Amino acid sequence: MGRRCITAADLFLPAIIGCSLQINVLPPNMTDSTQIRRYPPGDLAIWIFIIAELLVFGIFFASYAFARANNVELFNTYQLTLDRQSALLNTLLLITSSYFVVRAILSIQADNSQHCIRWLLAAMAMGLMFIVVKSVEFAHHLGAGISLSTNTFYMFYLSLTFFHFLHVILGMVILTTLAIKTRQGAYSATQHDGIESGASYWHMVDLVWLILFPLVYVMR
Amino acid sequence: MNALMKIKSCTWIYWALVFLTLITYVISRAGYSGLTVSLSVLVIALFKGQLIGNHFMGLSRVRGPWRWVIFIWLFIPGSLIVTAFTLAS
Amino acid sequence: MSQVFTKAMARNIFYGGSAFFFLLFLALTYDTHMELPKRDNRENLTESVILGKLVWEENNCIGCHTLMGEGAYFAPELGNVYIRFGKSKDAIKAFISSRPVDGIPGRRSMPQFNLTEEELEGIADFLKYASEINTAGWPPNIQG
Amino acid sequence: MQYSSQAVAKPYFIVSIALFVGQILFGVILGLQYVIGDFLFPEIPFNVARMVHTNLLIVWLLFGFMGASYYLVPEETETELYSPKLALVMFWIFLAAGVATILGYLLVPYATLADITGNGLLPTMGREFLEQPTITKIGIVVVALAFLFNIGMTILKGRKTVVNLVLLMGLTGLAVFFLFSFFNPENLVHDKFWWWWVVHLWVEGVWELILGALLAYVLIKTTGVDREIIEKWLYVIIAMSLITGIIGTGHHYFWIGTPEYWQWWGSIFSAMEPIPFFMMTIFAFNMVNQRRRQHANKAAVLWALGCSVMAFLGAGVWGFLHTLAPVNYYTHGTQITAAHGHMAFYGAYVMIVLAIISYAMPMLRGRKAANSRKSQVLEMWSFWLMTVSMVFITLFLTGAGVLQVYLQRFSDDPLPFMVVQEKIALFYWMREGAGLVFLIGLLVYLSSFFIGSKDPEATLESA
Repeated sequence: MGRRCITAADLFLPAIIGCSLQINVLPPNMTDSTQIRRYPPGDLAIWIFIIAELLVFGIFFASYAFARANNVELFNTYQLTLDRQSALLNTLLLITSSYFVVRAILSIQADNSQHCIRWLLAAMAMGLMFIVVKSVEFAHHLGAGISLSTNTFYMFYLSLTFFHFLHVILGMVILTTLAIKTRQGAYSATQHDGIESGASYWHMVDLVWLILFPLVYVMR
Repeated sequence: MNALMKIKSCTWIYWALVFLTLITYVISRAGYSGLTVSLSVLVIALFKGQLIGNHFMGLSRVRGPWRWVIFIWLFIPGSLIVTAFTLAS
Repeated sequence: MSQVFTKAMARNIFYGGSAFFFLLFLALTYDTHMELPKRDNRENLTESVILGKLVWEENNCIGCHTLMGEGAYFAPELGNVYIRFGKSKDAIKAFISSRPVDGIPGRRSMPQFNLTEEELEGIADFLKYASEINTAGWPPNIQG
Repeated sequence: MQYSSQAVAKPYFIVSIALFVGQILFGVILGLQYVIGDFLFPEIPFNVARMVHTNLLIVWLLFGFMGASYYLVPEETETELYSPKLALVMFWIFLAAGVATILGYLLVPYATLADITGNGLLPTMGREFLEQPTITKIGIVVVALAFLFNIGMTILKGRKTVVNLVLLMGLTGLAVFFLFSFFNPENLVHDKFWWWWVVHLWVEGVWELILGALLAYVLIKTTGVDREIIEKWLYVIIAMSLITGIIGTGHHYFWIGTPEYWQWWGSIFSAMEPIPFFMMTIFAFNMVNQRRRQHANKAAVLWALGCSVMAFLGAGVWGFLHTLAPVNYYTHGTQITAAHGHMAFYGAYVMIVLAIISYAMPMLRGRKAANSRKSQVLEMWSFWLMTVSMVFITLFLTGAGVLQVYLQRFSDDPLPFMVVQEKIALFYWMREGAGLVFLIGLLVYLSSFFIGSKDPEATLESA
């Protein structure tokens, strides 16, 4: 971590989460990226984006729960038409993928970009499988003539999962970019902000699914 | 913490996540339903979310307000969901 | 870590985020157009209704009235006027054609547009067609 | 003024202000027609006056945006404008088209105007805010393209800063989405659906890029804060604007025949639309607090700060008030909408244009940096008069709207529209009063260009 100076981030931190403005000065022996720090890994800009995304999903989840409270019968009935096996599979895929991304970060921190690329590719393979499994599910619903307008349950189910699905695709684009840049030698043990930013985004995609899965598929 | 230990610890977290996911699935397959089951499943999910935030997203090493970003996110929608499910039953 | 918050990342998020949500918007737009035939009463889109819409536009009715809540807030909602007038096209036509040229002293008045019989029929058909579009239960009551 | 071609901005700004005066005069007429129904009837019926009021607003804001671009782009690109001559030619064409259209509205019945301009060939008229004859719309497109060409070529040959790139994107988006105004399907639901692609994607989409770029420019110039920091903010703010604003279009798709899922999508995303406006307020105040130097033009800083606050209140808070579908079910198409529209347009777009005029005009009139102390004091008085009266216009319209919603939509025994209008007339009278104060504020604003113009320039000590 380099020298800290006042950045725009310092200025609107307080606005966003209501903390007081402080300028952090870390002792020189604590500059290793694995040590205590003041900001999450990666670029703060991506974290602002992550917060915005989480906010949307959070409101969507709460909306689902309250809409369900008004139509318990309907939600319970149609929830049974969902494919819980593929949802389980998808959950495991995303968790595994997230784990692989963590390993990729650890590799680059050890300055091993070869391993880093391998872990990234493995993570992308998991992501790709998620996309395939989910597409099969969507194709199944589409074939059954189900759309956003079928009923409130399917409206939420399709909105949430499709919105998340698009995030997986965006995440895949980001992972691809990271893999290419790693291959070009853009990251190293001392400079890997970019890859940590992308990784944080991918974990967010995973995190959202971890709540989505029980909420939409299991809780009744 | 050396590199090997870091790998070990995140692998442990990974297996914990897998295990908790399987528990959720088993509960669902066994056909358990009702408020208590639903809320337990939710609590498991929120806990998993916190594991991701702390260990995969690296927030456990962060001090200060950013430390709580994921926690707050899990807490607020989580409590809204609890409220809605409680009202519905 | 050179900088906590870089301009390059902020820029990427702007481009990526905007493109992402615009694509999502296009997807929803597509879905909307697939659903519309069930809701928009297109089967009753006759020649007369089409003429009526043109008459509606060329006399700037939206400059005073709302239609499904959109327009000016000076005069009553007309999306449901057909129902409010007892489902009578004749009542609508009679109202429009009977407006005094110099208005009603001291009150908001609708101009006399001197519409032909065909145009009157068209506007009445247009308002009937509009009232039969599925607007998700809006307006809340007959008063619009 | 560093570049001589910046001077073309001056006529744009002058016309901008002149049309602003016209807009407010018609606003006062409209306000009176709300309470004295036959005022000026049948010579200027309400629909004509309203059309003049809203169209003048759009046209003078466009003049303002164009003037602002001609002023700031040479400075940002560090090069002369590609073609000042083209800019002047387009100025006269746009002015002639604008004046002819307004005169057309006022002198002949609208149906006759439609007839003589050949609306039957390609019917585009008679839709709210897009009332211009098709030929005028084509003229607007031509002017916009020539303008974009001129600005684009200037940026191409000069320095590319974030401010001018974002501005260019906003202006391009403005031109692109205006093209949807030529699309007028016979199917009413389609018509309404695509109409919002002009109206919403303008004011809650690409115009926010223009707003952000202009605000960033004024702040860079007046505070001396490092460009890097301001540009980061700009990116984050406009990213949030588009992320929330694009799907936020859904809040117009609740009750016009579109599928019901828009009630959820529209509510969720538009509920987040205040965020970028809030960030903008924080941003403006932070930059002014972090300023590295004092600027002698206090008035410009005041407009910029005021803009960020009023945009948040008008667009953010008043928008949020009625954006959630269950609320909007009752408030849709009432005076609540009018209240929001007035404060949002004033706060976001009127004030940013006035901010940039306030910043640029002293230089365009040969000053070094700022007007005399006396002129600035008058200008700041006009700021407070107009802003406070706009707050009251909004509050009175909100009061009228709440009563209207209750009496006409919510109560057990809903009353007819016209009956309700008479019951809430007191609010309209108060609104008219606030409107007159706004007009006085505008006159004070005009006077600030003449009074004190011979006095020496304000310096840091005296300002």
